[in-house]
Amino acid sequence: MINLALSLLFLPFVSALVILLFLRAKGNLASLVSVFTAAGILILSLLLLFNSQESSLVWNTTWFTMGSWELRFGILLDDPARLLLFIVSFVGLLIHIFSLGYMESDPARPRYFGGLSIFMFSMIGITLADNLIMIFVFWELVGFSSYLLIAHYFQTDEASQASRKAFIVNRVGDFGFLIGIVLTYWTFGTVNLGELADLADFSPSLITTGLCLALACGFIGKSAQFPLHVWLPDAMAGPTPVSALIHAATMVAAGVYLLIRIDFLFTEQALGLIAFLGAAMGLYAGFCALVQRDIKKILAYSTLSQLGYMAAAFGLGAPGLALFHLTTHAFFKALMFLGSGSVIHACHHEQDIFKYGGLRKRMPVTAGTFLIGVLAISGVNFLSGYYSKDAILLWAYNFNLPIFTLLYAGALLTAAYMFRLYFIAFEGEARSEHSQSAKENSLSMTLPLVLLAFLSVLGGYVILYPFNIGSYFAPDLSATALLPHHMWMVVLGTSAWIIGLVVARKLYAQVNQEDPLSQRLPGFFEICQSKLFFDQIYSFYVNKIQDPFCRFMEVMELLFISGLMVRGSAGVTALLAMLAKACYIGRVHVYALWFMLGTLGFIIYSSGIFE
Amino acid sequence: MLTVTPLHFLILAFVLFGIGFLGLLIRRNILLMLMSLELMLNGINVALVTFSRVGNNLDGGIFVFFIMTVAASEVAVGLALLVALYKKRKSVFTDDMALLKN
Amino acid sequence: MESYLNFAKDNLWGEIWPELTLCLGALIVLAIDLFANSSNGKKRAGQFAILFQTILFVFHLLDYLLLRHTFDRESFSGMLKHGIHQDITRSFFLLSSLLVSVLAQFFLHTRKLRIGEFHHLTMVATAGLMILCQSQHFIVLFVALETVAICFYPLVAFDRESPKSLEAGMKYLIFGALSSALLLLGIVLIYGVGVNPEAWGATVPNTSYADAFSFHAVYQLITENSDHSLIRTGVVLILAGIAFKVGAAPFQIWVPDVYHGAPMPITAFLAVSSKAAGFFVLLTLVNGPFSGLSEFLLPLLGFIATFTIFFGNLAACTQKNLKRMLGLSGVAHAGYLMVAVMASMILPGSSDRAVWILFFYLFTYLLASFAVFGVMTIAKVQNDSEHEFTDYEELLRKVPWAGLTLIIGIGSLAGIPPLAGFIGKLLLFSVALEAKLYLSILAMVVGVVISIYYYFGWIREICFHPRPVFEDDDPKHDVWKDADRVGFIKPLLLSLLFASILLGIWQGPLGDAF
Amino acid sequence: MNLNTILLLGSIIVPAVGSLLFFGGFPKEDSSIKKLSYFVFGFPFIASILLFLNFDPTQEYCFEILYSRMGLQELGITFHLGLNGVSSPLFAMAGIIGFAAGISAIHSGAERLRLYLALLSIMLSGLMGLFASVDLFFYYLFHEFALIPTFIMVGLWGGRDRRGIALEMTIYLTLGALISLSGLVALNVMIDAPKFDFPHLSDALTQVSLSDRSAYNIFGLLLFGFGILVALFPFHTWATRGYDAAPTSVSMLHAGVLKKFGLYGLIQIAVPLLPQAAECWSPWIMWLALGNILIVGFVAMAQTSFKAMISYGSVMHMGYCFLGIGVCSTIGVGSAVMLMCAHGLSVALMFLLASYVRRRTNTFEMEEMGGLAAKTPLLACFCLAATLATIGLPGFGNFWGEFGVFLSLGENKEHFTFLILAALGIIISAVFGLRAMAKIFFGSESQEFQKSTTYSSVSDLCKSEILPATSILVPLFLIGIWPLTISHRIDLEIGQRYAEFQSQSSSFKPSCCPDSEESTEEGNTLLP
Amino acid sequence: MSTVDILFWIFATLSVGGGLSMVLSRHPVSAAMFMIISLVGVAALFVLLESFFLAVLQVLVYAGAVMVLFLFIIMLLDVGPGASKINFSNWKTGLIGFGASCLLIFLLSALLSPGEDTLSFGQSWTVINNSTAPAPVDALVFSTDISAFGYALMTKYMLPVQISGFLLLAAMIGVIILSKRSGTPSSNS
Repeated sequence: MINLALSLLFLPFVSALVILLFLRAKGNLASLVSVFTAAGILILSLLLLFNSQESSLVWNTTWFTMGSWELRFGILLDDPARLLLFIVSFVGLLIHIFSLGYMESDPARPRYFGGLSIFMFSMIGITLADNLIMIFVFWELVGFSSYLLIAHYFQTDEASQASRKAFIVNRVGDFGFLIGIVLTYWTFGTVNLGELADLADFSPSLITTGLCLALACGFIGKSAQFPLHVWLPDAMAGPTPVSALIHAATMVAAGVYLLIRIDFLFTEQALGLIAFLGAAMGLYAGFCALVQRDIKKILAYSTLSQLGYMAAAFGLGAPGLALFHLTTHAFFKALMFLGSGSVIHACHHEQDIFKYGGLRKRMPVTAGTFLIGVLAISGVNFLSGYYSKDAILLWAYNFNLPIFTLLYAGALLTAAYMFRLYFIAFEGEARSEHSQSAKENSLSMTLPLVLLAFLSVLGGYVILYPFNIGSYFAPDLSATALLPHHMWMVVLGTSAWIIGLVVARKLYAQVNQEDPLSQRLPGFFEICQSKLFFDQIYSFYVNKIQDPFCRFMEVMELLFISGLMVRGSAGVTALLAMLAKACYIGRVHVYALWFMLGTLGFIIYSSGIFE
Repeated sequence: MLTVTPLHFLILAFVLFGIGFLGLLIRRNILLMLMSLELMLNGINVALVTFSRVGNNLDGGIFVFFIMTVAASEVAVGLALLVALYKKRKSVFTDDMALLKN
Repeated sequence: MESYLNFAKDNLWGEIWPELTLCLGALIVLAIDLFANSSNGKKRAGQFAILFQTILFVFHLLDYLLLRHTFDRESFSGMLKHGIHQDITRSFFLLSSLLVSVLAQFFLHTRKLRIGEFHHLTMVATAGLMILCQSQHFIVLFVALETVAICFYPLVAFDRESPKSLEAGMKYLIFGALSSALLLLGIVLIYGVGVNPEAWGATVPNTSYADAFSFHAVYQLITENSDHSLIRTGVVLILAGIAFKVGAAPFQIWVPDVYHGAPMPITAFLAVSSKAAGFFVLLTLVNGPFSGLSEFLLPLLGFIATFTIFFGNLAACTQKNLKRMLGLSGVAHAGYLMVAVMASMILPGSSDRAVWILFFYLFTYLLASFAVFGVMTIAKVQNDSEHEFTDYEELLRKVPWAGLTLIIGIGSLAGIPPLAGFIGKLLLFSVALEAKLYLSILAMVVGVVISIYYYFGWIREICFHPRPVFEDDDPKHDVWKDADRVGFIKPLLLSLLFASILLGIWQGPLGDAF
Repeated sequence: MNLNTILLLGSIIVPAVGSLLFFGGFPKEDSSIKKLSYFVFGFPFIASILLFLNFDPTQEYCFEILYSRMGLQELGITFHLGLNGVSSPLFAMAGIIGFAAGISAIHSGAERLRLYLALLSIMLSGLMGLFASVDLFFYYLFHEFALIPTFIMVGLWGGRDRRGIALEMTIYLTLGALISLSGLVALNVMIDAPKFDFPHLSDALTQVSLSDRSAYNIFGLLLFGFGILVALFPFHTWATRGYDAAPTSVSMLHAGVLKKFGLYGLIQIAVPLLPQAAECWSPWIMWLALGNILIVGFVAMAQTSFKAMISYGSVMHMGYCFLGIGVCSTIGVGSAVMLMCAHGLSVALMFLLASYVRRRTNTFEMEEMGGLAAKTPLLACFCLAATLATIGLPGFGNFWGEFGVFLSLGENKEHFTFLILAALGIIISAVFGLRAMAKIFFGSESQEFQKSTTYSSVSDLCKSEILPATSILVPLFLIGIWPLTISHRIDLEIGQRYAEFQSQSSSFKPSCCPDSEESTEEGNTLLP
Repeated sequence: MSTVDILFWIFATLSVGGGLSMVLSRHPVSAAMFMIISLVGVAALFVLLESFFLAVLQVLVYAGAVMVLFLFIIMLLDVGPGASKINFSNWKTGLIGFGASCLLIFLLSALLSPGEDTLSFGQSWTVINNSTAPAPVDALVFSTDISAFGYALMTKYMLPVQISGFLLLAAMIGVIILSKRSGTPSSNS
């Protein structure tokens, strides 16, 4: 059992090493190795999922010792872990397969597939880790692999900037996470999740808001929540399958997964704050997405918004719902990203949706599956998004009305911008040469789309999940089922996507190269376009505060330490040395004066004046 | 006036010593500096003889003998140096003897 | 008359056989020089002097190391004292004199100066130094001191064609005479109280020594009357005289000028033997006759040490002339050694560590100084007085062995591990710490750090690429031509280098003493 | 004398003998110079790794060699070599970096290569001896042994303004060395142990009680002396300027290995021998360490030259080691040792790679580079790995050290400020590290670079360049993924030395919660 | 006021006045003459102190030999007042030197003060006339007898006398070195 888990964990690691060390020049072989690794991961994880009959798998071994601190390398395969493992391995495989087609002509395929393998390794590590420090280790590693993959097209300044930004912003989150871990260790004496859960049950007084908020910083960074959300849209500079895998389906969701793993550490206030932040993010991202032109950025903001839903669900005390939404979101968001990848690939890396149009006829499979994704995310009844999102809305409606309001507004926007995307890109007439010449892609790219479309449709039916996988969100879902106002919610939910659809249809059915919103509601458009000036604020901070401060420090260092302290003491020495040198004028009688003064001094000393 | 005591001799000795030192300080002529040195040694000799006489001890007197020997040789060497230097610098003044300086 | 014979009954001339032999050798050298007609014959006088001193040195070492393990004893009515310390100082001076002779042989030959007289004076001076360090009587001390001084005056001015050399001799003479006048005044004051204590309000010591110049008598006098102002003045004046000898502040002022003008081997001789003699005498005095005044003298010595360290190092920093720089660095070394003297006063005992450490330090100083001065001797600088940094540019590349010797010598002077000089400084630190001389240690640390500037500034010139030379500069005289053809000096310097390194790593039985 | 002790002695003597041979001009042909230097630098490498593997953590000192007739009996100086849990990883590190520096020197194409190699092997010999010395005198001696060649090497083969910097560096370091020497000697004199090595000193301390005042003073001397040598905050300017100017191999050995001398001294000598004094000084240590992390970190961000940035970065990370020492707990100090090993390797690697970059672009100015990764993917890979190691990414040894230091800071509530401020360092270092990566390797090629004469001939790493880089990167990586290999021996060693602190720190509140003391104890009973 | 007193004051004035005039005189020859006066004065003081042998030596060695040497050199070098530019190069140094010297004399004289109360020198101021008295066993007693000097030098002070011999030899050789043209024939060219 445990060997299975360990080989699952280290398979991608070995694969990454093999690719990066030996297959740097052999693109085809590297991609095959990577894909087979992903397949192996899926097989192994399925074996693991269906063989583990115990409720959770626990295993560990000493990894690091220092005094009283003993860190153990351990595996904890419990309910949420099973689910995430399944998502990661399944979506991962599909994206690997998709990448085969998408990256076909890229000369740097080995690097790409090596990076994917590293990512798989670190993501599985996060999933299986049994203690916070181990999670932190893999946490940083996913950050690194994300950095690596965003920087895939490193020759462009955009990718180079974006990768750096992603890493550094994540580091800011990790800074809090790190402090949280340290506090946790000294509060509870352990960082092992199982032991922490026991301790938190036993003495709830140990739990403090500060501590759990510090831990939540990790989530904020990785899941790109307010105020550290700025990196995710920029991260779209990477290859599209990467965006699908990392920045939509799995890695950003890992933040939510982290929260779920440590949910017993959270206090009411902290949960409230997270819920509020999440809901606000859901709305804010929706506004941002509404005015984007870049297909991937729209999807990125949509991801932010959906992560906001998950956070809100978690904050409202329904981690199961959060995880459920995570699952369905993984399917349909991966689907849409891959769909956009398919479009981008077909349109020669054109990403502006206003340069598409009419793709439905040329790329029927992509368009169809994409539509399914759009419908799912908009919460169209009986698709997966409907179940997960409306469950969250219902829960919020029953427990916290302000948050519900925010989330509902977000839901309206979601439907609007999603349909906007669909209409502009796939309907109407082709608006550029690229889109005119677009053709449906090969099987390796369409097959994952179809599979994911199935899952996007069916992912909402809990009954379909094997017990081993779906057991974590089952209780929360059944609790939701018992809540009142079901019918009202159906009406509200349905009206939300219908309103969105209608508005989008009205606005965007016929468009040119210009965004119609910019003419109709220019003020609103400007505000949305500005994204509330976050990027400007950050770049103001970096360029106008941080850089001058660094230069100021450099000058201060030169002035005070190199100058005043080092050169200063050298200068004083030099001055005294000049003084001493000035004594040597070569005249005998002046030297004799020294003798005279010395003699006088000696005699005066002997008279005892100085005693 | 008081009766002369050994104290007078000693004070005289120190005065001679001091005058010698003064000569060394203010004179630029090496010849005179050498003479001043001799004067200092003379002062010491006076003191030594006084102490020797008062202490009723001959060692001091004998020391004077050695001091004279040494003084004479020093003067000899010093004058030889002076002559040699004079040949080079055509001067016996310390002002012209300041090649060695910074 | 018979009653006087009592005084002569322990005139044991055998006890000072090395000095006597050395003087005899000096006379023979003079004789050879006198009767030699050719320049080759004159050269032979020098060769004889070197050979003679080598044999004497070896034989002296054998004598006291193997034949007669020395014990403390006195002779000449208590005027001289012989013992292990004295034997070590004798070996020290013999070794130093031998090295001076070897360097001088080369130096005199290349500069075409007189050979016989030089060796004669060196040997007589060495004999005087050896007597000086054994003396237990102020008259002997004075006479020996003056013998040394009278030998040094002409030696410093040896190059009579060089006005600088003559000027240095003149300055040395004037200040030497002045300092001996101060020393004499001090002796006289102590003598005055000693012969007639009641007259000066001093307690009559219960002494068996009737001779007021004798160190024993002075010791008892001072122990009895440690706060008598006449005695105190006498003591500080004697210290002033010795401070001149060792080049300690405020009587250090003559040092760079004299070093600057003196011929190179004599600079080395002054730097090593003369200074060491001063310290040996100082040790004898402060631990012997003046030990009753330790309390009174320590602050004064502490001031002298600190002032000397700072002044020497600071003034050395700005020097462009290497001989002046070395002179001033020697002043700084005198300051360090003064700390050892203080430590020996605080930690009494006849063979206490501080004294051994001082010996060791001086010995390492000897090795390093002769390495440095040796290389400087073989540099064919046009004017012997004007060794500049630029003359040593890239020496390591031009003449590797000389460069290495110079670097090791400078490093040892600077106290860089793993060279002998470092061990000396380490021991000095440890003994100063033991004596709780914290302020002096601070001064030493600062001093050593400052000294790195000029020592390594020189090493920098030796190792690194020279500064760019501009077209309009005069072509430089090649200082290092034929630097390999120096005969016996090369193995000698290399053995000094080897000794400096070896002593830095392995002190072996020598270390037992510390 | 068994094989292990021969290896230990050999790893010191082989480079020394090698340097004598180089000085003496023994191998005439270039090829045999290369062969000899491979042997001279390779032997300590292999020997140190073998010794690392053969190490037996149950003994106090492994592979001991003792020769007591070195002289200076009063000071108790003996020639005493041996390795313990702290020194064996550092010893291995010295061997590894020495090898890499040596190989890079052989292929550096420096003028007067023979002299270069001779000086470098002296340095290596000193470094190997430094960590193998049990006797404190030889510990110091070997340090200087390694230090002196740096002066000459910086002056001869250094970069801009080398003459001045070489002198400044030497003066500064001599000051530090002298202060620490007086501290060591004071310790020796005051404790008056029969031998001047650590075990004897600590034995003697149990009998002689040092007054608080003198312990405080001695610790202060050791702290500031060693602090200057390690580039503790206000005394760091020599390091940043010096490394910037020094030739690659010297920067590698100095920043990587030699600078650990002071920390090693504090950890092995000062803190365990003078625990109370260490407690008193610990606020000083920690504030100054913060200076290193924050102030030097910010200055590093302002650098435009790649090598200068690495220099500042290396000084900045020293702050973490000091913080760990300032905490005075097993976790803190042990992690500091861990970090020392990893930092040494990563910094050496950075300097090595910087020289490779320079070889291709003829400049260190980051503004004049760009897009290098397209031409030299392998170099970019190495550089990325090294940068990430430096900024403490898990998977490299640095992470464990830094994390451990953070963890140790959390133990005491009073250190919370330090924890927060120090943890800011992980962001700072990420900022400047990644900025450098982006400027040099990513983005489009700069015009200066395209115009430069070497542009057309830029090629990826060759074998002789890969070898040293790999030999550093692999151990760094191995420590990172399986830290237990060195952490348990550090733990054993430090655990013994710092047992006293352990008992003291139990009197501290173990957690950040005011009422947590009892509940933690209760909580511990719950653990399996 | 006894004869001795009067003689003391006369000779004290002679020696101090001679010394001062020497220091302050312009012409080297006159300086040398004043010096001789001073030295003779000191010799006379030696007589007053009953050190007749030393007085004789003083006159012979100093006044006779050394000062003649000085005069000889002055004549040889032909340094007259014309050659002497200024005696006090500047008055400041002169003033400092004068002040310092006075301070030195004052300090040294002040040192003697503790003796004044207890000391009555008159008691020990007896004329010693024991020229034939045997020397004591353990100390050399002051004697006016020249033979006492001789015996002491040849017995107790044999070693210093021998050293002085070498001292004189060294001085002689030194003077030769400095005065004679270079000994090696080759350097004559």
